[in-house]
Amino acid sequence: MVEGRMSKPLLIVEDLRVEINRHGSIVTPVDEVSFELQQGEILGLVGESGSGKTLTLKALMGLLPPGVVQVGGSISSRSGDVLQPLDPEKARGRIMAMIFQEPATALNPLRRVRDLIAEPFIVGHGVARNEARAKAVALMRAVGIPDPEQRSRAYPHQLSGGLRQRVMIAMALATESTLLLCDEPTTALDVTIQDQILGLLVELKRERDLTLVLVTHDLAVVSELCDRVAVMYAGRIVETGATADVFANPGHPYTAALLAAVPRFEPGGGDLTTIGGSPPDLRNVPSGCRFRTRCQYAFEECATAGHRLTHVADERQTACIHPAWIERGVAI
Amino acid sequence: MMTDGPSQAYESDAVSSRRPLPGILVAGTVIVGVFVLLALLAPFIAPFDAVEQDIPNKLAAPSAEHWLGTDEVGRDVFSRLIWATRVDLPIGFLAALFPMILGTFLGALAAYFGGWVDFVVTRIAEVVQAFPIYVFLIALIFALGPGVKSILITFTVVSWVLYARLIRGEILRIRTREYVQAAEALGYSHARILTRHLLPNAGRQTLVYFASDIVLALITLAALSYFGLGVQPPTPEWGAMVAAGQRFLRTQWWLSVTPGLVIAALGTGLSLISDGLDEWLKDA
Amino acid sequence: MTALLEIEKLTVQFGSATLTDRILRRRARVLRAVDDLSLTLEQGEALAVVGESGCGKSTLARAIVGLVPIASGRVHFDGMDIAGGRDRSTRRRIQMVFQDPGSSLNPSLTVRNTLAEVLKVHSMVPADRIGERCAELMDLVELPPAILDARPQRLSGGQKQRIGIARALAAEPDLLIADEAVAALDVSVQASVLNLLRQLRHRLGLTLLFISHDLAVVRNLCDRVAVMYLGTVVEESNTEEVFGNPRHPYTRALLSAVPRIGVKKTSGEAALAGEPPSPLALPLGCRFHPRCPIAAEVCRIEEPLLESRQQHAARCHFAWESTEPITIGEQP
Amino acid sequence: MARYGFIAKRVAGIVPLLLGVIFAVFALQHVTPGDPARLILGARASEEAVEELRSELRFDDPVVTQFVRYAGNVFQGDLGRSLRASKPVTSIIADRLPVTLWLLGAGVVLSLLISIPLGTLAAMRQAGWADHAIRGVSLLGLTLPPFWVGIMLLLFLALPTGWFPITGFGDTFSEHLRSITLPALTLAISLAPIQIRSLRSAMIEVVESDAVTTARSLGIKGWRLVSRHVIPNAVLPMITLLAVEVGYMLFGAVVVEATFSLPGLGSEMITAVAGRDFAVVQGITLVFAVMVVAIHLLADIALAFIDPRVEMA
Repeated sequence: MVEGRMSKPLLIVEDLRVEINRHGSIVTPVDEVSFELQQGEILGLVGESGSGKTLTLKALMGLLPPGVVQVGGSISSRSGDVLQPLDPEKARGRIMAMIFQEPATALNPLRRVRDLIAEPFIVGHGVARNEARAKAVALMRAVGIPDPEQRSRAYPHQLSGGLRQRVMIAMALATESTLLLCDEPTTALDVTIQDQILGLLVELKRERDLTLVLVTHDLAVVSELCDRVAVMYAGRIVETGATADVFANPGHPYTAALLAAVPRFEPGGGDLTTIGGSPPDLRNVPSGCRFRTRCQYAFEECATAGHRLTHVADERQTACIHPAWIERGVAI
Repeated sequence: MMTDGPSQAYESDAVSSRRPLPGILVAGTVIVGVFVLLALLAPFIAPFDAVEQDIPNKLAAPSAEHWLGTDEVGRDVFSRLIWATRVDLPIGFLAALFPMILGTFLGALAAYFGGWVDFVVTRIAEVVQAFPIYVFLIALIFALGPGVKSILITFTVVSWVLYARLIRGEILRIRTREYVQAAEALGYSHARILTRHLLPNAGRQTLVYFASDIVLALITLAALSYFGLGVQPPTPEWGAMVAAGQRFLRTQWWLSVTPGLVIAALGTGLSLISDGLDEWLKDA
Repeated sequence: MTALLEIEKLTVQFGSATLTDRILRRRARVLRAVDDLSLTLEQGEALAVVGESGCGKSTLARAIVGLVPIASGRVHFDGMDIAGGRDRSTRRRIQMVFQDPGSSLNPSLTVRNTLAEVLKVHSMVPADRIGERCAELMDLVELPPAILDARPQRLSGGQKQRIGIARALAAEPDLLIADEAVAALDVSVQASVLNLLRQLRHRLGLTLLFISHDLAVVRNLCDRVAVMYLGTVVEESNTEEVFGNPRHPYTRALLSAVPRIGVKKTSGEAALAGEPPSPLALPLGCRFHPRCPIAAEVCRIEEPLLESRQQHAARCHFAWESTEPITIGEQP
Repeated sequence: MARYGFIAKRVAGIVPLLLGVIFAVFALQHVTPGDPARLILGARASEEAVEELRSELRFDDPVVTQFVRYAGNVFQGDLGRSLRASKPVTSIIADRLPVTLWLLGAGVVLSLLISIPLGTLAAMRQAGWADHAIRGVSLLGLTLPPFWVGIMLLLFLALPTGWFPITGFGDTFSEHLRSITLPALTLAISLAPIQIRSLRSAMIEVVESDAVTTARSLGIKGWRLVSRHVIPNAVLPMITLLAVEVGYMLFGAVVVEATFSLPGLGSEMITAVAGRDFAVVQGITLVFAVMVVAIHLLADIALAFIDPRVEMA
């Protein structure tokens, strides 16, 4: 459970639980996920494949794929000073929009770029078509697409990956939402293009006072962009806190192991530290802490302890119950 | 901090749990199995001979002796339906098997070697495809004369095209897979790459299509016999039986109705196998 | 050290003049994926080829392995010319590890079939020793022998990648080419595969050509680095030299575009503007000049040569203007 | 624009294809075992008559010469003469073609009226009972021989009610409509199952596609989502399917015409086959092939106008 410590969270997620029912066996790729999103911050949701980070995002958007269902938990959003349950059907395209991983398939191939960007203006704000197209061109300029007038008549397949992702961002901005949920927005892009797009997101956030959730597997991207980070493992958040604090001084053995496994940009090779074993099969997760079977600090109680994020310091929470690790989180 | 254990744990539970066969695949196999048994055991199951006439007892209504009555020359309809399994089932099967063999061979060659081989095969396929293929079948059987042999020849000449296109597309797709490139990097021979690395993986869709193609072949064979171009009387054949019964539709309607139901039953079994295979092989 | 592989003025192209092109007397749409490239690989070293997608690094790998035909140039392997073709025994000596664990193994063969096939075709061991050798290979890549009888779809990404390595090693190659071999893996798995590659290299005395877009990984593993841009090498030297004293503006941009843990991005400024031009229409002069921050008149007219100073080569008119080391993105 | 280039290329490609088609039709008489003239006239005809026919049809010329002559005639609109009816084949085709077109038109429209709602419903209620029922019925429908379906309609609709004529095409428009109803329904029943199955999977694929998810994430919903994002993308495979299905459709038409004794090209073809009327069989086969080629071409042109990506092909 999360106790709100900071003022004015924009979004509160409590005990989110998502299930997949496949051939009669039920797996829970997102389990007991709770976090708060503060107005104006960039929150990173980081984890390896299968950690449930993308499904968490899609549950927020109400866009879970067929066969995947949110079975528990609550999501509330703030409007003014009131917190109320979030209805994704109504919130999509009004207060929140999403940026997808694969710009090659995320854009309707049969429509011109200007119509794709103009559509949210028309649908969400009742703008007339010609005016919406003009606004679309202006947005294209704002997201750094060269020759926007000419490019606005192009079809998505005629653009490069980087430009397509800029179009995607323009579409999200056209909804005039202030909350952007980004699902691995730069994973499909080259490093110099990634650099541009991440820069664009930083700029846009500042100019338009946006709040961002960034789902990624890349710890370095989180470190570059995110104010706060939530680390996910096997469907659960195991640690949250200010990014710099968490990365400098991880409060959960999994976070620490993950950080140690990343090849650093420092001279000299040498063996990387690895995590023994592999992430659990979601059909058969260990009891208690799900990381305990791979954790060298695990002790008896890890097998029975319930999942619970404990505050160890301001803005710092960890799910680890080992005293030494709680100690580490506090000792900043 | 943490050391590298003997790498990732082996997902032993995943290995032992083989995926169950889809229910529809089992159901389809049972249905088709029954027909295969009927064909094999026809002499023991069928109460009467297939061709022996009994004119005085013609067009009899269903009775305890003749479960489905008798036809216009007094032959037992129930027995003829069973005996016809020996005709329709193997011809339908072969009329899909031969084109599959030819089409797979040509399609695989075209896709693997490309160049002029591909050019020639694709052009011929285009011409054959320009015809409504089953109408072309009628024209070809007309040219070759009716009978089982020309049916098998024409089916092969006409419907190999679908198999060739299918396998060609699959192989072109799979050729870019890294395991095929690895095989090339290892210097494997063309024959080995084709037979061990390409065909087993490209052939899944072909297998699915093969099962449904037998249905098409069965229906087409029945239609040809209905026109009098297929299996010639007095050999029992379902389509021909429908045609013969059509004259007596007002009075002995069962003569036309029952063979159609039998075709539909066998067809359903095969379609279930096709859909079941598709489901089973999809994410294998 | 002696050179195991010498590449001189290698060109690989896709597409050729079609009949219609010839009739219409128009320029054929030929894509030069590798353009006039020279590179030497010493016995026992690990050379990285880095660059962004479309720079031709994968094509280079495929040309060396013999999977794509060579348009012109010389490729000498252990003294033999292999540009025009090679016999089976030479082919065996250059093996490759691929990127995508999902497609790098034949799904219809068990692991044992896959490995035994290599041993049989090349008569690596007597027939009665094949089983034994398969077990040894599994041991080499640190997998339990029980996996030998599994089919690929039952294995995890890391396990598949190890088997891909085992398949290459079964042929006992002299040169191992790894094409983005860890790019598709999760961080923790990536670390263990990188460690494995490093160990194998030293244990078996392998020469390694490591193709990657990930500079951090390269820095961890390789002795020498060649940077590719639009089909050709723009900079090449030993790893510390390239990372610590980059002379080509593209290398510098690439290095500063890489996100790093502990460095926060605060502005929208990108290391490099724009996107690479289409390889179908290379710019005149230096191929990097349209995106280059320091491009001058000469760059638009004259293509620079790969100029070498003290075993550090760069293809830039201004590479050696000043010899002061340029440091990029210093860690705080 | 690039798409016009694509269309021009596609149209140009038709010429060699048509030549191939004409060659295949021409070859029909040469794959026939025995003397074609003897086959045409039958075993009891005199040797002189056979000889006369052979020289009249110039069967003794080299095959290439014969083909060039045949192709030349075809391009001039001469498909030969029917020996039984002693009329030009073209005039027979002109008589019979309208009936077949009626049947095809009505059959396709009916089949779409069945398959579009059912296919959409099945896709929207994926894995629900409606989906299972529709999939079950369409699977069964795939296995029913069309001639048998026709007979069943005669047995259970025409005979008890007397509303529909059992054979023939009638003379007036309303008679045509009554005569065509059951045949068209038969054709529709044999076409709809494939359409339902394809439409269902196409719709599911599109609804679950990234592009539609993106549109939904932007707050686009309801009819706008369906009309701008789902239907246009689902129509592409449907057009391809209709084009591929046309071959099966024409076979269905032949069967249905024969079952209901409709005086169209199909029943004429069966009659001609029984009467060994070579020129008529060849002519009708050729007409059917041209119809297929034309429909494939139309489908490609339609795709080129809907899908901006075709220029890449």
